[in-house]
Amino acid sequence: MSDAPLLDVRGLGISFLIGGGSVQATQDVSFSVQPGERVGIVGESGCGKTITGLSLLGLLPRATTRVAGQAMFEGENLVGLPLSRMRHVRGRKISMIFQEPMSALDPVFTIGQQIGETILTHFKVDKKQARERAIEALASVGIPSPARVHDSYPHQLSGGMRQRAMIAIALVCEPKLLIADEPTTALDVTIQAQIIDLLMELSAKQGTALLFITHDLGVIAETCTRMITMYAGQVVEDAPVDSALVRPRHPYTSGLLRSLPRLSARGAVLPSIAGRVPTLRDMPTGCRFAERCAHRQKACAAPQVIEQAGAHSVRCWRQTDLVLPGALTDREAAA
Amino acid sequence: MSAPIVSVQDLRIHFPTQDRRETVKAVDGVSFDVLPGETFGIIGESGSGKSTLGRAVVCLLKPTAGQVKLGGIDPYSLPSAELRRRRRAFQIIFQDPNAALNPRMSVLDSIREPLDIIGEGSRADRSRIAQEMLERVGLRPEFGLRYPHELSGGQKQRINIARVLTVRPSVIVCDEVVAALDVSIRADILNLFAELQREFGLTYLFITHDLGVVSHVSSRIAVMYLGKFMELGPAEEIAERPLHPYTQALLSAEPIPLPSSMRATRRIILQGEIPSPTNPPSGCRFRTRCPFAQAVCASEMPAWREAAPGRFVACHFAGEVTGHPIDAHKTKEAIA
Amino acid sequence: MLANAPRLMLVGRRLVQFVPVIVLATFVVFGLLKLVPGDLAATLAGEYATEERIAQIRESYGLNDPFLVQYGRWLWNAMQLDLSRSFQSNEPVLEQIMHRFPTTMLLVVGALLVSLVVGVPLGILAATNAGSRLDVAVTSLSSFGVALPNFWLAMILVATFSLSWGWFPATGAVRFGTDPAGAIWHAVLPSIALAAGGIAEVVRQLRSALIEILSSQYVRTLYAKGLSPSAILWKHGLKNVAVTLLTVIGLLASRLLGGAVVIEAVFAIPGMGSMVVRAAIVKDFPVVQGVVFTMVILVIAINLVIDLLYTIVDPRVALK
Amino acid sequence: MNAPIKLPSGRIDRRTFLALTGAAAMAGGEAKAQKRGGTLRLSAQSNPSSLDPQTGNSGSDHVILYPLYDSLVEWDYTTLQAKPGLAEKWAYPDPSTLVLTIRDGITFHDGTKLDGAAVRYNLMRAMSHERSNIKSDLGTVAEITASGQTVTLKLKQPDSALPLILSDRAGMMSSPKAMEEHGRDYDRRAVGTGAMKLVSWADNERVVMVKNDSYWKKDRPLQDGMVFQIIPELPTGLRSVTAGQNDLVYYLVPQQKQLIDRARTLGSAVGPSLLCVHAYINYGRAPLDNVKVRQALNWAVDREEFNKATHGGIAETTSTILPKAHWACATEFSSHFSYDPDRARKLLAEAGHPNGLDILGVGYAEQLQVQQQEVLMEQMKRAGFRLRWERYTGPPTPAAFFAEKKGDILLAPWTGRPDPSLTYQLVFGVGSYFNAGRGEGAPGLTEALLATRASDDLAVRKEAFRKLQKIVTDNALHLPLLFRPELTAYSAKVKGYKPNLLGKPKFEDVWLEG
Amino acid sequence: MKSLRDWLGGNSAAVLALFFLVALFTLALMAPLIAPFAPTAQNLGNTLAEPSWQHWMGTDDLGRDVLSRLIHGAPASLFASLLAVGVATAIGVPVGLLAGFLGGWVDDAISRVIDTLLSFPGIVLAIGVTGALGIGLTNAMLAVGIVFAPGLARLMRAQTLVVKQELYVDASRCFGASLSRILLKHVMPNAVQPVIVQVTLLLAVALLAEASLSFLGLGVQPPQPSWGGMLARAYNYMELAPEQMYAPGIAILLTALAFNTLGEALRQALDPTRRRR
Repeated sequence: MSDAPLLDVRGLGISFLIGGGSVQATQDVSFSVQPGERVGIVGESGCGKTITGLSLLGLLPRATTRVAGQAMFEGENLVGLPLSRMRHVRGRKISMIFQEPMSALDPVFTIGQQIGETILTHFKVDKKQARERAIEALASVGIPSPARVHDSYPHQLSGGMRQRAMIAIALVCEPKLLIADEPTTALDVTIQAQIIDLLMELSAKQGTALLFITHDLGVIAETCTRMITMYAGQVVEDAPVDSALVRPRHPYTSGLLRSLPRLSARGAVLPSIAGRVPTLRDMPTGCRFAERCAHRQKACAAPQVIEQAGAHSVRCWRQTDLVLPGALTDREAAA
Repeated sequence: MSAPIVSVQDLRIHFPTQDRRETVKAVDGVSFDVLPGETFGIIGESGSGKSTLGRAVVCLLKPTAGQVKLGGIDPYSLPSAELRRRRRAFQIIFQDPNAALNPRMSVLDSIREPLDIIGEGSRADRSRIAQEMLERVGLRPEFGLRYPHELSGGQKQRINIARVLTVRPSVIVCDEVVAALDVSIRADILNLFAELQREFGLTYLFITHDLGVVSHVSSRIAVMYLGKFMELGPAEEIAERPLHPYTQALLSAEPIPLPSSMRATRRIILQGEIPSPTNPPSGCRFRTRCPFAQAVCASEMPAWREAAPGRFVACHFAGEVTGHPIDAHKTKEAIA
Repeated sequence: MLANAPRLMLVGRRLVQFVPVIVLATFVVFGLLKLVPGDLAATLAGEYATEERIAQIRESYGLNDPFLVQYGRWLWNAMQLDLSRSFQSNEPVLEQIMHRFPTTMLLVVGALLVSLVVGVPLGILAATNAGSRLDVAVTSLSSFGVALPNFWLAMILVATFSLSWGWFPATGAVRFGTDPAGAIWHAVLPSIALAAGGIAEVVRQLRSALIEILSSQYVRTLYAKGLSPSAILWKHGLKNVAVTLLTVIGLLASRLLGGAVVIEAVFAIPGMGSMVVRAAIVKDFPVVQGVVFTMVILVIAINLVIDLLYTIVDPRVALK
Repeated sequence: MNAPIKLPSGRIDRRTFLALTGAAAMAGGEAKAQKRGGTLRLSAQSNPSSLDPQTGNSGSDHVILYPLYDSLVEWDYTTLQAKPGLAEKWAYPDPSTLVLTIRDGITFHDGTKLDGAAVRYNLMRAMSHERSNIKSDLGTVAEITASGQTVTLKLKQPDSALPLILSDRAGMMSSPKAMEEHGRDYDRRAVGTGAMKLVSWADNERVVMVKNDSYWKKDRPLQDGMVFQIIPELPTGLRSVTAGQNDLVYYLVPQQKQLIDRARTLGSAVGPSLLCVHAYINYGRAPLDNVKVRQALNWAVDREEFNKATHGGIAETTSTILPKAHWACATEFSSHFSYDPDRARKLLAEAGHPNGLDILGVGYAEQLQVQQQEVLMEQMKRAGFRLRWERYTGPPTPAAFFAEKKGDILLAPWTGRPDPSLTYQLVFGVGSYFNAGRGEGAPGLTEALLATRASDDLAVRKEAFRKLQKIVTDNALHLPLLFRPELTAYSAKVKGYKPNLLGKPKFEDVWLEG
Repeated sequence: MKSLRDWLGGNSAAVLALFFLVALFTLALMAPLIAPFAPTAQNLGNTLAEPSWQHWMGTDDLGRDVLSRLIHGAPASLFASLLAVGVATAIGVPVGLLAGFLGGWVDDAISRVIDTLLSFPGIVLAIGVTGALGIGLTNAMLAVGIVFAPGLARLMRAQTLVVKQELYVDASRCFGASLSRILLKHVMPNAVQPVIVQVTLLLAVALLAEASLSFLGLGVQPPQPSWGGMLARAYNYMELAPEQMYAPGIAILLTALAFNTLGEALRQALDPTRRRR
């Protein structure tokens, strides 16, 4: 691991203009990704993980979005980067794949055309070379007959094949960072395993860093080395995966892990997190999780800052005094 | 052992594709019994026909062949008024809690609907029962006046549960009931299901693609693939000692949030995709992706046999294969 | 590209499908005209009518036969492309239609072109500047266009451009075959009057389709790949919106054909529209039937062409 | 010379008319000195019903038929008295025999010769062909013989109306060869002896003609060809002349006079015509079987106001079916009815309708017709008539009234016939199609009708018509309103146009300048 | 006011349109009280007069007050639109509902008829029907209604097909609900929304159709005033009094615009995806 991070996000805050006012969707999001590192962002729906990913490539609608803070990538601040510069980053330096591969591909162009145009946008090659590289890319993502798929339209492919094609598009220019936003959520579990496998293999081979956005803790555990937990627009915990799984420091991370059925005896009552995520319009000023937290104390009414302790950065003032259970059953933990 | 409350015999449900040129064999020869009070889990990937099966059990789909007996009676042998009366004991809750509620009806109206259909008692009585059910599923009374779009997914699913409970069903088919919910809500709803089962003596047919969920709630589990059952048995045994290669693959593909040190070192990664149910493979349906497939698997359909007491499986080599592929090069070994 | 086997199959299947449509359509119209109270024979006899003459006309036109016999006879002849003769003028209907067809088509095609040439750029402009003042202006204008009675616009155009300024002819039409320039010159005002609604329709549909496309997930992917906004609009946006555009063209073709009826009346254009109105009024069955037959075939043909174009523009439209 | 004719006052009397047409005739005389040629483009209001004079059924066809066909007898533009046409002379050797002498050396457009046999063929066909619409015109003819250029008609009874009947459709001669050859298609072929030969006819679009180089009349035709453009809407028709797309438009409505005058490039001619705007009355049934009600109807209408509102005040109002200029007009009845709502009310009350009477009118849905209907409604309201209208478009309108017997009155113009006896016969005759009740409107009517055809002495006939008109007026058998003046507008280059009393324009003297 | 605007999606134009229509309906209902003259009162001494203090919009060819005729024309035009759309709804909605819900050969047959009726220009059909039933406003609008019906039926069918797949319909069937209950309680209310929007938009189309037919002389029969009829008359006096065609034309334009604006606003207001936020 090199010391200079590939991506260094500091104090990223995204707000949306709605009607006359604006709402803060994420606040003070900071994290970094080292070259080749695989980082997972986990959280429930509405916690701001997807828009964080989109904001890095400037893909949020410009007219209705305001982004504060900075995101340094190879010496450039991605926040507020002029479109002309951003275009050279997109697809070339940083790529992105999305949850629903069907709607993420243009239905009226062949897979080959869609890979080809990425190549033609970023490299000075002729069409024939582009075609060759596109077929090569399709082969590299494990598509059985790449030449045929090259001339196929998205709707002619199965979900798994489409996601492979998406990955081929994303990786054809060998970017430094791949942002994968729930890339396997729409897939069956056996296909998901294939795709995860593929992503791991390719990122290792190309040295591409991976920013993996998902709600599935299992997927994070299998793919990532570091796990960032987001809650209500904030990063609440940032820690190495193994450590976070065994001994999470934030009550929310712990709650998420404990609510998984596999940890409880069959038919036993599942531990759950009571209440709901606060809405963006009435966000508590103090700890945003306090209302649902079993370990709540008076001091939680004060705004929480993220603090580093060892490998963990946690947004909870009790991080050191709480001992929270992780993703292990009692038996596993004992072993 | 008491008589099965739901008995499915060689059930087949076929329907034409959208262009009416081919036939989708969604369910193609499935037999099982559900006993009163148990939770019978069915697990399968998309296209396995598990939802179709669930709908057939509550008479939303008519069998193409075979039979579904509810409480020992074939509902389609009944006159339609009698069928409508009888089917009330067999209810279904769907994956999408939002789509299952009429957006134009208030929550209380929705919950009361089954009672309105039955038409017993005064309107006030029915409203009272509905109100009780609302509270029983953990929602405050004022929710009754709201409309579905004002509620969260978890709340909507509670309302669906409350609505079903008003008719005092004996069997509830739970079709992916927590798949659309966030992790933290999911636990709440699963807990509620468990509570209600104890309280009302319900029988569940629990359909899901999520192994974690199904093995947590079920007493018995059936594994479905391309319209057929691959394996059936007590939940622990299926989870611990799967007999069928597909079950094994499914179990190993499930991403588990364990630190790398504790993860099983080998994963079976199935090759290829799920074939189309319009044109399923000959012989064993799973053979195209099975790491252990032999010539016989293509030519002969494996029998649905009882490999051990209470454990059924459809594989020529069930028990002989235990997660160690015969044909090693077909399997990818991944180190996590 | 067009002439491959699956496409031919599609054409064949469509043609078979449309036989009942034609039969049904002409049957409905025939039945409708038959329901008409009033004595067709008396109408046909005109100013020199006598009771005897009326009875004789009834006999000679086969008006005493049962309804189904009359319709069957018409259909049998129509299948052999004999649309029989006008009751009024005794001219073969097919000839009459062939004669008037180009005039109406010039009008409809002209209006379609005007709709597209004006509507498409405005629609793109509005969609790419959605929410801006320009967009508001364009959409408001198109709202007016939809609400504008086309015959009123025609009257204003005539009053202004022909009667006051004398730029264009006030009435009539010239056959394209005999004098193309004159034909177009005559068709300018009626086409514009007819196109007002069409422009508005194109703008509205194109705008909303393009906005939807530009906010779709795959466009987000295109941005993520580093494509320039202009490449996204002109390459992906337009190819995707072509589907909508085709649908609109199909819709417009049929609507303009209908609108031509009124516009032809305002400009005294001897086209199919004025012909069918006249024939419907005097119950000249063969002519009404013939025009309906032609219009149905025309609409079907347009739809068929559009369906074929769909298969080129949108690969999702399966060719089986 | 050809500047728009300014009219001294509201209506045209006989003298003014003579003066006007005289002037026009002079202009026609000058034509010989002028350069000829040019194609005359006309706006015609309706598609011809047929170009076969015998099978056609619309009074508006004549304008288009005249250039194609010559008739055996022609008429004088101003008085409508018969004068030689294809027949250079005729005579009644006895009251029941008519002998025609056909001009020699005339050929049809197809080159065949016009002789007695051809005339006989035509007349026989008119009398017997199944699709002939003019059988009743020749109803008095018993037998026809021809030899050389002489044709002899034996009559069932004396019929002095025949010569003028032979100036109408019945006298228009078609080539027997062409009629044989084309059969039913002759409707669209037209092979006559006229100044123009038919080139093409596109239904409801245009009729194109080219000049007949071997025409028998001296110095005719003056035009190289004629094109009738069919434009049903008169305002549009006029606009087409204003905008220069056509040269001439006829059958205009008088309101358009102001427009023509305003457009300084246009010339116009206006003359009285036989076209009588009137309402037919179904006196075969209640309530209009009561003569008092019919009279009340006639007193209830303010014809002058009607004229002003709907005809620009330039029409000749009337109480009879013939205009004053006509030789057979009994002028003493021309102003018999005037506007007197009180009298009308009184008559109505006497007829047993003291609280007024509901009347259903049948009328055309065309705008200008509707305008007339609206004016009548308002006027009659004041006299106690509650008039409602049921409207139809085009030919179904008269059919609804005459064939289907809808309504009590029909507001529709009568286009007139060359011989006045035909007019009376058709409009009031027992069993006539235009007599919706089909019965005898008043005692003695049939007899009086016969008397008008008994002699070929004009003075005798005139007296017979006076008696007939008295019966019609006394019994108020229709509701005459006015004679629509024939209004024709033309561009500055059109010269030599003059109107005629029949009101169906002829263009033989018209030429184009420049 | 504010809530009305909110309900219409904050669309001020729609509020304006609604007020315009309310005013127009009021005007139509109270025409005899408001109009300064009787609409049929002729004054042949003062025809085609220019606007004056007495006649704000001048007089027509028979000296009738144009303003009064315009006001009295409103009921005819509005009634015509409502009648046509009412007929279309009465035919189209049940037919579409049945076709969509029953499916099978019923659907096939109905859909084929709908396709047929949609495949030829509506106004030709309307003219044919008017020819058949006889000239007059009611008949003309019945004709227009019949012409609109297949479009609505197709929309309703499509909607029904969507709604009948909805899970709450399945749920209701599980509770033993009868067919009629499912249709009335679930399918209708949920399928009908786009139909309501379409109906509003159709009101504008019907208004234009009425004007066209009256212009062709097939619609409202004089002396009853109608906007289309006034335009038809004005057409005859285009050279003499071109201003005659402005008032009725603008009246048609604004009314159609108001219906459209309202329809578009309803479409947005009723859009469930917007609601859910």
